[in-house]
Amino acid sequence: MSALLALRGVTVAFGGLVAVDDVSFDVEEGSITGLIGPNGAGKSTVFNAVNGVYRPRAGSILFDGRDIVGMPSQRIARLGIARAHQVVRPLTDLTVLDNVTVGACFGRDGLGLAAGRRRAAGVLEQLGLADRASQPAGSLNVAQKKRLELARAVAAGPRLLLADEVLAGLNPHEVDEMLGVFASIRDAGVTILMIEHLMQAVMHLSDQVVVLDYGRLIAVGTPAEVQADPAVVEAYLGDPRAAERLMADEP
Amino acid sequence: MRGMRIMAAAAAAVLVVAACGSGTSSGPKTLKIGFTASQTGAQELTSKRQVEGIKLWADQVTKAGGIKLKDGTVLTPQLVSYDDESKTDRVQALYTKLINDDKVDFLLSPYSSGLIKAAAVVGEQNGKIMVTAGGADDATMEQGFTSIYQVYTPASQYLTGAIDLMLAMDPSIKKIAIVNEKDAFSTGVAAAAKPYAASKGLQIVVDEGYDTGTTDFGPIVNKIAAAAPDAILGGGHFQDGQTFAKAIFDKQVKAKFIALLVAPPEPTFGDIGAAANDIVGPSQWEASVAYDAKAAVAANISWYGPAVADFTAAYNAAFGSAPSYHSAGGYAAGLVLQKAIEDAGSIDPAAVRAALDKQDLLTLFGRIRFSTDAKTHGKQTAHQMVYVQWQAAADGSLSTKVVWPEAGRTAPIVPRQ
Amino acid sequence: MLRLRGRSRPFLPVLLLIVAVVAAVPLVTGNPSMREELFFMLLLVTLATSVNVITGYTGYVSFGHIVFFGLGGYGAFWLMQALGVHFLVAAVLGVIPAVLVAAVVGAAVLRLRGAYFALATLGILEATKAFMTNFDPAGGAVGLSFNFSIYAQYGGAKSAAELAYVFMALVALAAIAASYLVRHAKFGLALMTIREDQDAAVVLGIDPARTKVAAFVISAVFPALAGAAFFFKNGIIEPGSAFDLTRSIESLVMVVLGGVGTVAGPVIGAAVYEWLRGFLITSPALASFQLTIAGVLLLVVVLFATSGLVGVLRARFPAVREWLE
Amino acid sequence: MNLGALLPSAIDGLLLGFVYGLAAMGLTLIFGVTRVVNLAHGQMIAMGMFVVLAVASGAGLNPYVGVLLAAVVGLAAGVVIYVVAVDRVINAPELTTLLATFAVNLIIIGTATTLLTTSPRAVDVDMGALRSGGVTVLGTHLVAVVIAVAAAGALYAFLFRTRLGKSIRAVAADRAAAELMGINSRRMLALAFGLGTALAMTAGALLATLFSFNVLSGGTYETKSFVIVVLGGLGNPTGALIGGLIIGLLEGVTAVVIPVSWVPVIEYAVFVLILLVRPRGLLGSRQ
Repeated sequence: MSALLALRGVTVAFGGLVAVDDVSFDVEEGSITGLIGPNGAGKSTVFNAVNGVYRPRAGSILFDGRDIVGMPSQRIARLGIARAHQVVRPLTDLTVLDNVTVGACFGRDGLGLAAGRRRAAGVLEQLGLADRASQPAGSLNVAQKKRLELARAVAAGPRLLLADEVLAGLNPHEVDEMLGVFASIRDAGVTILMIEHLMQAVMHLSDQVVVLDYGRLIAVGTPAEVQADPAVVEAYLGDPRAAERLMADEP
Repeated sequence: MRGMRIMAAAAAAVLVVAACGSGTSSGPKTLKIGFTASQTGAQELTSKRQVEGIKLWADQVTKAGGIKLKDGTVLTPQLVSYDDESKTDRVQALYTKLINDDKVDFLLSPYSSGLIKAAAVVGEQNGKIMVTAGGADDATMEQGFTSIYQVYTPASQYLTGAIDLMLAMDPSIKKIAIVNEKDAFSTGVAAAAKPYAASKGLQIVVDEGYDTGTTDFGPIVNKIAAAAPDAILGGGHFQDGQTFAKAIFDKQVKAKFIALLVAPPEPTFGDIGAAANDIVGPSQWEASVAYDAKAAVAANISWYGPAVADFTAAYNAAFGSAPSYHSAGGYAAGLVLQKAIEDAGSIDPAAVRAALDKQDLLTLFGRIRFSTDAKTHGKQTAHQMVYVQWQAAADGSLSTKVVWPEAGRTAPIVPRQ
Repeated sequence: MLRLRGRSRPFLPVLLLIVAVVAAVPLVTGNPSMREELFFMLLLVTLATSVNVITGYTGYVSFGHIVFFGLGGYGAFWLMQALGVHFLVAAVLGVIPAVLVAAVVGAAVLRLRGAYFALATLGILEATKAFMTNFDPAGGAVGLSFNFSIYAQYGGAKSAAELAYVFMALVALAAIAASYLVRHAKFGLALMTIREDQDAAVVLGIDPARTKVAAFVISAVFPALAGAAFFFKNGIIEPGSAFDLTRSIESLVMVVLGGVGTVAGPVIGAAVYEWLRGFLITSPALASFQLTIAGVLLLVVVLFATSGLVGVLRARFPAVREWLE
Repeated sequence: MNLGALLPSAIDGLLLGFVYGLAAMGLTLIFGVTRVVNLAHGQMIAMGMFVVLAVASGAGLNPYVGVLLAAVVGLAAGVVIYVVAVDRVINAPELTTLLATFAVNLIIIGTATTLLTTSPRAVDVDMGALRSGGVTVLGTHLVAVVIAVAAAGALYAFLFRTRLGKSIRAVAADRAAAELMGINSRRMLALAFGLGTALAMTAGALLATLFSFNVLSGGTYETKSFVIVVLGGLGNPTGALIGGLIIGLLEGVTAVVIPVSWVPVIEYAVFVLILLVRPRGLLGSRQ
């Protein structure tokens, strides 16, 4: 296994505020990596740096060995990095099917419209949204919109999926379903980098966990290593509920 | 917005003035005459005068029992008209409608050169004869038309005559300002005036154009004031001309001679009071210039239609105000058409066209003869301009006096105070 | 497997057939007055359908779209008048200035969003109009007019008018077909993604700048062709009628009336709008209040039927739904 | 080119700029608070002119009574327009609100054209003139400036000194947050529309004392207002007033150097350029 994504000394700053500070880690191809940390740790900023929304002040981001810093987002997307946003952004006036077709048509594979539609239909089946295909996306409920967000990213046929708190706001049953979905996505060969607050889910799914605190990387390792790391526990002490979640075996 | 009504064809309130034509048989036949009027928009006021002139003609013909042809046919004029809102697109749509839906026999023109240009294209496309009542543009008449006939003296002569008048009044005048509205008519007038002024040794110190609808003449008047010309020539149509005159007055611009197009001959120009004083305007017609049958005999041409005084009286009775040259122009267009139909003895277009080509008349509007040269076919060649000046009486009341030509003069021209 | 939407009914051929049949009526009956009315209706269909590509599909409200109509008109007119180029050639060449302006200006102003873009297009229209009013080589405020003999090479003014009409009808049909194809292509999906959420579109792999400019250029081509036909028929062109802001806004009104972002909407909207205006103007009781009535109707549509006539029809008559896009 | 015209022309332009600025303030206030570009703005300016006409020529009163009346009528008319045409679509995309106000524009133009005709009108006001060294400043222009400044001042006092004014500003800054603070945002939006329209009609009323006009005269001043508003930054009333002065001065000065008919070309070119380079206006915040 080689690193599909490698961050090397990535620093992102807004004016004087350093949101991500000299962060380096690798994401192995075919793995699931969990990116965790207390609120404001800079997790979403890392995602924004990876898919070109923010340009790092320093450092390089290697995707499949190629530095993608400074590339426009749309090119990064076509290289095969797809993102499911924390705040869902469905294209409300388009149908669910069209939403997912957008992913398929403009992502890495750049499918034609007909092929894109076919793939989108398949992804909707996989994510259990097939019966909603012809509805406007705006009419879905929150859980369905989360799935739609994920479906759109998956349909792009990415090599790397950036999943930003896709499980937040779902009930336990829905979370269980989604875990299955993640596993199947990974099994299909997609590398996953996920931000997640549900620790039990992260620890259960991830091959590797990366922990940020105040923009700095404080730990990288297997779930077990990270859970045992005193620095991580320390970091989460500032946020007792998070610490509790970190340690809990069950939600 | 006016544009909402552009085009749309369709029949706005049609003014059917004359009696409805009775059927087909031996009785009087209906002579359908179509035109558009600007009931709204920039040309509203002057267009209304022109339409009143046309209406008066149609009424009088109807009262007199119609147009009687040699073969015994009697034609009763019926006017069909729509509101063109002073817009060229609309004019084209409405003339197409007049020709094809209303099946008019002849066309009269809308008011103002820009609109006539648009109407003429449609008339010509359909081979309809159109007598233009209210347009003086030269260029329109040099476009190779075969069925368009111009009653007005062409625009190129509006200010050239004024320049002659000005130099007759005061040969020491050297510096002049030419400021005109940027429309077909006024641009044509200015284009002819500039080389003529130069040929007379005049120096054009201000040469400006302004957009139709301009109300703020401040910048232009400031420029004029700074250049201090002896005379100001130009203007465009009624509203802008009146506003321009007022701005010149407010800023106390000294000029010995000011001649503006279209606005001064219109009686309501005097509403601006002292600002109107001493302003000169070229006019196509004034009531005091009494063309009559005797003059026709002297010129060895035929006289046609009512006397000037009768026309003025009838107009006053019908509309409660004195006719302006636009009114007389409308009336004259009707006369010209009537005479041509009588001469042709039918309404066959070719015959009427031939009659118009041959026409050389003296009417209450003055002498009328059309060019038969292929390049300028239909252009007016005989009609003469009249010049008026607003003058204050001893009691301070203002009125227009005819200052040119000599024949109809009611007062000598005076330099502006 | 779920059924994929679209292509289920021969919508485009039916729509084109209806428009073509209506357009053919005056040619068959030889009624010039009807031909004039339909010429104008087809022109409005073209303008509305075109502006719908940038405004309806892409979400950019273009107030100044009529500028392309004027540029196409002036370009072709000048070629015909000054160089004696045949109408058909001039019309096609007249598209060039419109396309160039759309590409260059589009690249600059399409960076603006919302009201800023709308105001910029308004500014471009007014600037162009003011410029042409002063630009003497193009006749300035007076504009250009043909010597009547120019129509001789087309077999006289009458057959020239017929040629212009047939051309106009073909342009309208082409505009509708283009609108449909854009709507049902990957390109159209990109446009609608940009309309819904431009930032999301970027992350999904769409290049908004290039996509928007392409849409702007497409939406400029048909008005330019229509302008060539319109002014060729009229024989005169002047800045006031070539760059009329009101007509520009009217084409947006038609789009909204018919249904924003649909293929049939602008066609239905333009037809109904023009028919309604004809009706109001002919009715003696309503004629003088026609603008007021038009305003009230527009307000009712904007406030209560946001999806336009197409939306109303689709909601009311499920049978119609699959036939209207 | 004659530089002797420079001073008088610049003065004229500057004075006129106050009135332009006042009209633009109305447009920008409405946009700033409601996010609606009001396409009925020009027509309301024209209506202000007719209020003066009715007062001066109809009732035979002092035309400046008409200016005051125009402000009152404008306030009421603006509130009515908001309630009838805008409130329902206040959160809809731009196209919807643009066309809603355009519909209002059509309704007013249609009715006014029918009832008032498009005949040229003028209100004859003579306030004398100041003359010195070849510069003539008409009294009507000076009075217009005084009234425009007073109206702008009154607006500022209202927005910054009164509770109601502060509520309007809160709604402009963040509608949702203002609602959380217990402000009835709909009422503030309506009031802002009323104030903006009052400014438009006041400006129109002042213009009626300077120039001739007709029912359709609003269009020119509306496009001028757009230019000014963009120059000063959309939604920024101070910017609008200063923008008005800049445009007035620009018109006055450029007219001396180039043919007057080229002035609009410069004006619109500047407008588009500013939108491209600094869309928030020369004075606007960069957000």
